[in-house]
Amino acid sequence: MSVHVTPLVRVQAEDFDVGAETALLCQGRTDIGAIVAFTGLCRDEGGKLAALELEHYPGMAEAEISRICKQASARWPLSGLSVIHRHGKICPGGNIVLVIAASTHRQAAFEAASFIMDFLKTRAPFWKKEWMKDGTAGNWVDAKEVDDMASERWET
Amino acid sequence: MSVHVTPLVRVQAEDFDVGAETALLCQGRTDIGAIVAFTGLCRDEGGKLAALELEHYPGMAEAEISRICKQASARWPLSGLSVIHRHGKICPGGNIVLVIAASTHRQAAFEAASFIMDFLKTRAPFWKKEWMKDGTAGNWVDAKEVDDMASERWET
Amino acid sequence: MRLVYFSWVREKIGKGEEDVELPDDIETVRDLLSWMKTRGEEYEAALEHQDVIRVALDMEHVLHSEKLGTPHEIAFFPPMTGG
Amino acid sequence: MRLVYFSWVREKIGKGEEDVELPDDIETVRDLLSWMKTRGEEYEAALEHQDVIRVALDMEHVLHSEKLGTPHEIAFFPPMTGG
Repeated sequence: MSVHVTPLVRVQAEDFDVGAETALLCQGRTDIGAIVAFTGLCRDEGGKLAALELEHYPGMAEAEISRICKQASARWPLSGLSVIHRHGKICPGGNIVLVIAASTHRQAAFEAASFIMDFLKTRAPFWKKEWMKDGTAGNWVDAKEVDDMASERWET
Repeated sequence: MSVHVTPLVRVQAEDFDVGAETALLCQGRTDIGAIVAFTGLCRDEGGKLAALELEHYPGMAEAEISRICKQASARWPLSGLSVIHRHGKICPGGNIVLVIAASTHRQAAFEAASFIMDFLKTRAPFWKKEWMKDGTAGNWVDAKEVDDMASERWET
Repeated sequence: MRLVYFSWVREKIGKGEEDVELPDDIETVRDLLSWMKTRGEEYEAALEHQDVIRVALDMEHVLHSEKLGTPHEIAFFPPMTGG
Repeated sequence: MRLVYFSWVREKIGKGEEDVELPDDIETVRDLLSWMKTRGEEYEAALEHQDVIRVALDMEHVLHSEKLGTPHEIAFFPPMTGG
């Protein structure tokens, strides 16, 4: 039941379009029954945030995302997989990350997308710095214990 | 933590665009952190299927989807919710259903979209008839026990 | 009373809707289904496996044990296969 | 050996990368971290909470107990906050 997919992995400053990326993944396919597209966006933190600045480790970011995709492909029968992670300054309302998982059945697509997001949070070398509207120098966002717990739940 | 959202519910013959619907849901918002868009597509069943014909109960289809959305909104803190279900003849590779759930946090968006899909399958008055490539008259698709089980898991 | 049918229930009965006068002694949805089956062999065939038939009163799902009440529209259909 | 730094590790050390000759007696990643902290107060400040510092050898995460080996590039950074 293991389907070999070549995940599309991109780390870029440019924005992405969920519609175009979904279309790309499905192009000419008639065997896909379910697509789950997760988009992570920059929140304004109650109006206080001016922008998030995303630093990344070029090369390792792509490599680590590819490793996470490989684990997901081994675990669920996927027909397609795309992950795009942005870096640089992103304003509230802007896109940060896109994960698209396609499968014959919906449960695999939901679980794979959720799994990839959990591991992106805890394994992919990206760091967020907050720039506030009041001009104060940005603080680096702390890693969340809840994210570690989210990735640990897949170990059972 | 209950956020009041007015779900967008549409039952239509026309196709939809996940990018446009996502943009519509986020328009002018800076408080959304996570969007999960589920697309259900028509599979070709190993090349044998010519088309699916979706019959629905006009009026009740919209009402039942709205009831499911209301339950999801009561259960998870959602910032936005869109459900579009198509009817009529749909060819392999074509879109059938779109569920978009937006929230501050990703877990709520994932769970709400998955919950809505499970209940759409077992509660929304739609019926699929298969039209085969060899010209044989379509059979009505049987309801799946696995779908009943999927919706029952939310009762715990 | 307006009755509406969908999917193979509609196909077996041979129509999508009709207006019908119901007998006075029907109390529950189950009574209604039993009476419907006496209306002709197409109804008997459509509603043969009575347990799988879903019924909606004014566009809301109900159990067969439910009181019928006085709905405007009653729908009969097989288990749903949308989504 | 190429060393690269990210996020507040980079800011505290005051540079993003450097080429460094490592002493011969470093066996594990933990040994490396201990030696790094002796290289000046900016390194001491950056790597003070040694347990939270993540290390990657040639772009792969490793535990502090891992043997250092002979990587081309060693990266030091705080816990990741992407996604």
